[in-house]
Amino acid sequence: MLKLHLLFCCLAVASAVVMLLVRHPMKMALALVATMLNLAIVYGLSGAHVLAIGQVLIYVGAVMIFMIYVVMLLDIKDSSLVRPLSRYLFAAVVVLLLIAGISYHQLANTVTTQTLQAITPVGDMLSFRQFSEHFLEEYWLHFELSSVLLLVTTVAAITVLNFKKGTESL
Amino acid sequence: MFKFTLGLSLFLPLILLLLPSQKERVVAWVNMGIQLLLLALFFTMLTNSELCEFSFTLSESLGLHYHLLIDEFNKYLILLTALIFPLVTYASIDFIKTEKKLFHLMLALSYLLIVQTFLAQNLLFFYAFWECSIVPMFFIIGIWGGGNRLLATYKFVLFTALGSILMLAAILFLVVANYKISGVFTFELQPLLRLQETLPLSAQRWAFLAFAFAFMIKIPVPPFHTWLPYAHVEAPAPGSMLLAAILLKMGAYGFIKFVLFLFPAVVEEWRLPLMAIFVLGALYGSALAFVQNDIKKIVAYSSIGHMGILMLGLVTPSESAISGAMLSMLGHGLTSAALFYSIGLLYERLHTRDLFHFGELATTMPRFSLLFFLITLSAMAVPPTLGFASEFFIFLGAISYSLKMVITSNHYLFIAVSGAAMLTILLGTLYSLRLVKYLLWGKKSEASLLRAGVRDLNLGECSVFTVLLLFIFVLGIYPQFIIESFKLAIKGLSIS
Amino acid sequence: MSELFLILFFPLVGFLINGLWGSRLQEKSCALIGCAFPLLSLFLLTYKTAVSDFYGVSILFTWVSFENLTIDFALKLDHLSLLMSFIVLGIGSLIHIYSTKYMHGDQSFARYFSYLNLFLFFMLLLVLANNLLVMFIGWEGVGLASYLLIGFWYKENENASSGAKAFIVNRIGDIGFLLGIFILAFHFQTINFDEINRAASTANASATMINLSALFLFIGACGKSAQLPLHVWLPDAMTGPTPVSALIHAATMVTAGIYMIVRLHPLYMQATAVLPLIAVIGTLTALLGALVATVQSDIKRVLAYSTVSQLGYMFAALGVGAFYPAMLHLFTHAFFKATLFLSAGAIIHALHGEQDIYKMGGLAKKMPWNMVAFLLGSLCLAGVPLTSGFISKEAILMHTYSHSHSYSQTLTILLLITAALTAFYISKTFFLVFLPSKNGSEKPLHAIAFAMSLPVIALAILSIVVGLFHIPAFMENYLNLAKSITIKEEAHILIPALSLSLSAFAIAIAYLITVKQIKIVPKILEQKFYFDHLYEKVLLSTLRAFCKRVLATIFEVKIIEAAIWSMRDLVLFSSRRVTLLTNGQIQWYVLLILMALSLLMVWWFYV
Amino acid sequence: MNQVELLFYGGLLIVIIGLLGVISRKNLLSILMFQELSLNGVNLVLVAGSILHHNYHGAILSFITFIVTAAEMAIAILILLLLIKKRKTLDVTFYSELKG
Repeated sequence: MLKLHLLFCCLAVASAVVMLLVRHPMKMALALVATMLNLAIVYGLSGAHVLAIGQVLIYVGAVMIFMIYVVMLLDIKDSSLVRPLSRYLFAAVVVLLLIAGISYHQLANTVTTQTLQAITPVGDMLSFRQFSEHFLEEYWLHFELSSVLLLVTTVAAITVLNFKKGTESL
Repeated sequence: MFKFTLGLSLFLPLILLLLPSQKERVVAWVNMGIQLLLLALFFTMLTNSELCEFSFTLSESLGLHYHLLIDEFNKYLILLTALIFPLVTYASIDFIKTEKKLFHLMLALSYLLIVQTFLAQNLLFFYAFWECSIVPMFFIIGIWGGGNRLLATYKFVLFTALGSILMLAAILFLVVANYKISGVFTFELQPLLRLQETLPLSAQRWAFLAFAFAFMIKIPVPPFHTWLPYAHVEAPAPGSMLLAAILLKMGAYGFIKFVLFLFPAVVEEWRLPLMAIFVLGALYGSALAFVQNDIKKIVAYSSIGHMGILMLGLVTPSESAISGAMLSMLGHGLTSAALFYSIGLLYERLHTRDLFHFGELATTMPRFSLLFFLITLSAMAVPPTLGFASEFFIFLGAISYSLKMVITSNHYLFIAVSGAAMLTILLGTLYSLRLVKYLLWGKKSEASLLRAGVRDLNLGECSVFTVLLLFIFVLGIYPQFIIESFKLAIKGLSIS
Repeated sequence: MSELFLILFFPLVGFLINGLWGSRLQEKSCALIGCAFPLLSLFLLTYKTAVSDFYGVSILFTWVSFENLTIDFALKLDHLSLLMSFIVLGIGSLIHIYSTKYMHGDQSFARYFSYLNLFLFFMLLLVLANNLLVMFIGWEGVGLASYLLIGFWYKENENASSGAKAFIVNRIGDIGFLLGIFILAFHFQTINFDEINRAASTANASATMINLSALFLFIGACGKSAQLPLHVWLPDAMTGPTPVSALIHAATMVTAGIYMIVRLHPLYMQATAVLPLIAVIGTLTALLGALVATVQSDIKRVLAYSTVSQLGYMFAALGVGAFYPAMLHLFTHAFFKATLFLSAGAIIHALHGEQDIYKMGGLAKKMPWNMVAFLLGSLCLAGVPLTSGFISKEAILMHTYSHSHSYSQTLTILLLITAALTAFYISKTFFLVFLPSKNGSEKPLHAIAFAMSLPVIALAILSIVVGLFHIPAFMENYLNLAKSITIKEEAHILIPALSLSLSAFAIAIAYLITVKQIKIVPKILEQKFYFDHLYEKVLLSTLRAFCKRVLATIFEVKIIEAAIWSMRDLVLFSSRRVTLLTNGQIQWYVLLILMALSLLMVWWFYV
Repeated sequence: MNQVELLFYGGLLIVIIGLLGVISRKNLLSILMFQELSLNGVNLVLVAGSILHHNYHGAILSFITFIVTAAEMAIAILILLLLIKKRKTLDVTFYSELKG
């Protein structure tokens, strides 16, 4: 079980690294899709089935498709592709290493091995049925609010588009 | 009686607000009428010497009491304010041409704020009114001022505001220290007075520096004085009368109330440097007054000189010096108000402030020159005037204190300092005589030849001068009844 | 006692009437008021002293009372102040009468008389004072009145500036006077004359305090009585009208210094260190005054410098402790110097304002009465026997001679030389003015009114009479001042002989010089020992330059203003640096956020 | 090393890579993608947390993050389109008018 987990996690990280190295946005988009799918598998393996489905459906299905459309449709050749790396790369690496180091150190302290032994196996806590029960029982308000958020986003998109055409309808 | 007077002075701006703004003369006369009434009320109240106190607690826990009290120190300053303001209002009737109603409103507002500053016994209220009293002055100089009045106003406001921020910090420090030591959180002055025994000397030193810095800017003591010449040159005549006569005294009054009373140990320890600073400042001010060509600048620098000597009087621990300083507050207030009024009159007629554009005023304006000459007498501290009486007492106190120091601890520096202070009399004579020579005597300079028709003073203007001169000469000849009332006040300062 | 204040306030009333309503009254009534009040107070004074025993102290009110010092506004009349007030009021009234005619036609006639009355009021205040403060008020008031009177014709700038010069030099002296008062007030806890004198002679008075206060009071006296360092103002004070010079700069004001020292003579007796200084300065001034007077061409300047030198005489007398001879000389000098000034005024008036003695001549026949008066006055000044000048000068010389100090012999010799010089320049002036000579102007003389010549003659007679009928002896025990020197017996014959021969010799030379029109003017004398140069060019201009260049520009602008503006620049500079931080790059902002996050994490977990 | 630890470190690594990408790349689109990547990393850490503490709150939060990301991506792409329409370039360094 652990080995599978390890495999797919490494695959996810590897595709993230690939994403870093690759220059063209289309290749980056595909690498991103790969990481997301690997993550979906990891979720599945660790018992969070809803999340896995969600990841595949929402992230890969909706967001990445939208992203790929944009990459295909626009296909702009401009300076950002010729010299992709910005001036702050070196500083960014230093800072991020620092942050990574500290958080790794802190994580290592908190998630010590004994606490791990104490936890019982996940079982079907995150299974489809139990998850959706808890979700709609306790977090129904958040669910409704997120639907409102989606509505607002669509309305915003439409108005911006209309505005773009120059009509002062609203 | 006290409540009624305070109430009236509080509602004076409101009354003016209601008046129609077209009828400027009505506004002017109403303003002056009420101020005269207030003068009468204050006078009657102070002469029958019943204790005037008014206290209203805003919040017990914070120790904020709106506590007003007339004591020996601010009694005569209130009278001075009450006397100067009607004169300033009268002067502003013909000096201020535009926005008359707003000007009278500003005057009423500053009247209210200055009286409250003198009366406030609560440190926070004192600070609040101290800050607010700059605001009307800001507008008076800013709106009706001369050429580059903006620079002058900003300099004036920034200087005083900077100083008083430090004072606020010191006040809060004191209150917190008092709370830590005695567990009572109060802004009242009386409880804070007991702090001088409990608070460690080093803490007292810092608080002393903050307070002293704020008051030294206001007094002004060089090197913090550069705002005064700007403010005076740009301010309209009533504005600079007000500034010179009363606002400078607030600095000195604050120094007595909040430095001499709160930190006597520190004052005792740093007496020599303080005296040296004030005397050097006085010499510096008088020396500069001697070389200015703008008559308003001469008078502005001269008031720095006089205030320096006044502060020397305050710092010397002898009864005659401190009562001399209190007298000099009145003396300098009256003299500088009269001087600025006369300069305003000259500017009104000849539209110039350059010393060499005048001449032979003795023939063209005989009444003005007589009154102006009598005023410069008081500025030069010539005997029968109040200027002489106050400086005589200050120097008497300073010299006898330094002689005592020479005898007891053969400390010769005090004699050097008070000796140097005596030179200000000579410098004072030099610049006053130079002013009189170029203004009154001599040939009519070609510039002023053009305006042949210079009219002499009318009855109203003369009456302003005569009122001021009356007080200058009467108090000069008979200062005893004021000195008498200071006697018990000075006991409070535990002077040897 | 309150009549004393009446005497004092009559001139003040005269001043107020003339001052306020003078311009409305015509000349005659102004003159009347101007002369009436001094005469009234003179009459009241004589009547009172003759009738009842008027002496004693009368207090009007307490000026101020601290717990260890009370000063009250009190007047005191005793023999000394009676004598001085007689001089002041007597000569003052005569000069008032004289100036009614002298100032005839001047359009600010009333203003002149109001100033004169003001001067009399302050002089009386000074003379009748019971404590040092009232004397100081009179002292400054007299300086103020002399400032107004010197600058009376203020049209020319030069008069106003010489008036200002007089007032400033007096003020320098007054600072010394004030310091003296403070030291006395500190040490004796009182400033009344008799209390100070009594306390000074007791044992517990510390010598340094007495010497210090005596020194500073002497500086005040120098300022007022024009002694060496502070004498520059007296010759320039001649720009005022001549009666003013006669009253103020000859008879009354300049003697205030001597009167003050005589009033405090017990204190000065104790001040052993200061007396020699007074003697030396007095003699030097006498010598300098006489030397410079010999070369002056303006008649009033000659008399002014002679006043300076005669005052030097009086101070020399005070220096050796001869208080009575000094008072006597003051008394006689007041009369004959006033005569000289008034007759000089008459001459100037007659010659339509001509003041240069080399341009005058042959006035003996045209103005006989004036000539007689001037002759009498100059005889007294020269110290010719049987005149009052001779008696008082001899008294001083004998006292200096028999003074028991090493330097007193040299002082006497110097004073004898000055006596000779005095005789020389006054006779030179007399011969030049009155002996017939070719360069006299032929213009018809301005008629001299009787009211002008009456005071001149009266004063001439008085100056002679005062010397004769052993009035000096009567005055000696009348004033009964402290005497500390016994005259050596040989002095009685040696001194008169010496001074007589010297003055005779000097008069002879003067006659020779005027006849032969020799006019030699040594450079240094001509420049009045460069004192004027010292004050004007050196002291005043350096002060003004120092204030203007160093203080006004460097301190005020370069240091203080620069400091303030530099604070403003500091704020501007730092704010410009901070704006560079926001350069619009999104990634820079993300980096900043991450840096902040990392710092925060470090601080959270590890600090 | 066990399952939860793995998830934590993996998630952390992905977040770090995402942030590195955001800063290093100049293309606006790639920045968006990297931002997506770091969000995924955050979700992974959330799930690991919920497993560690044996409750479902973490998982629910990550599910809601899916919704929010979808909404946010819609707006982001839209803005991107507008930018391209206006300046014809996706290079971030050109959009720096809001400087001090």
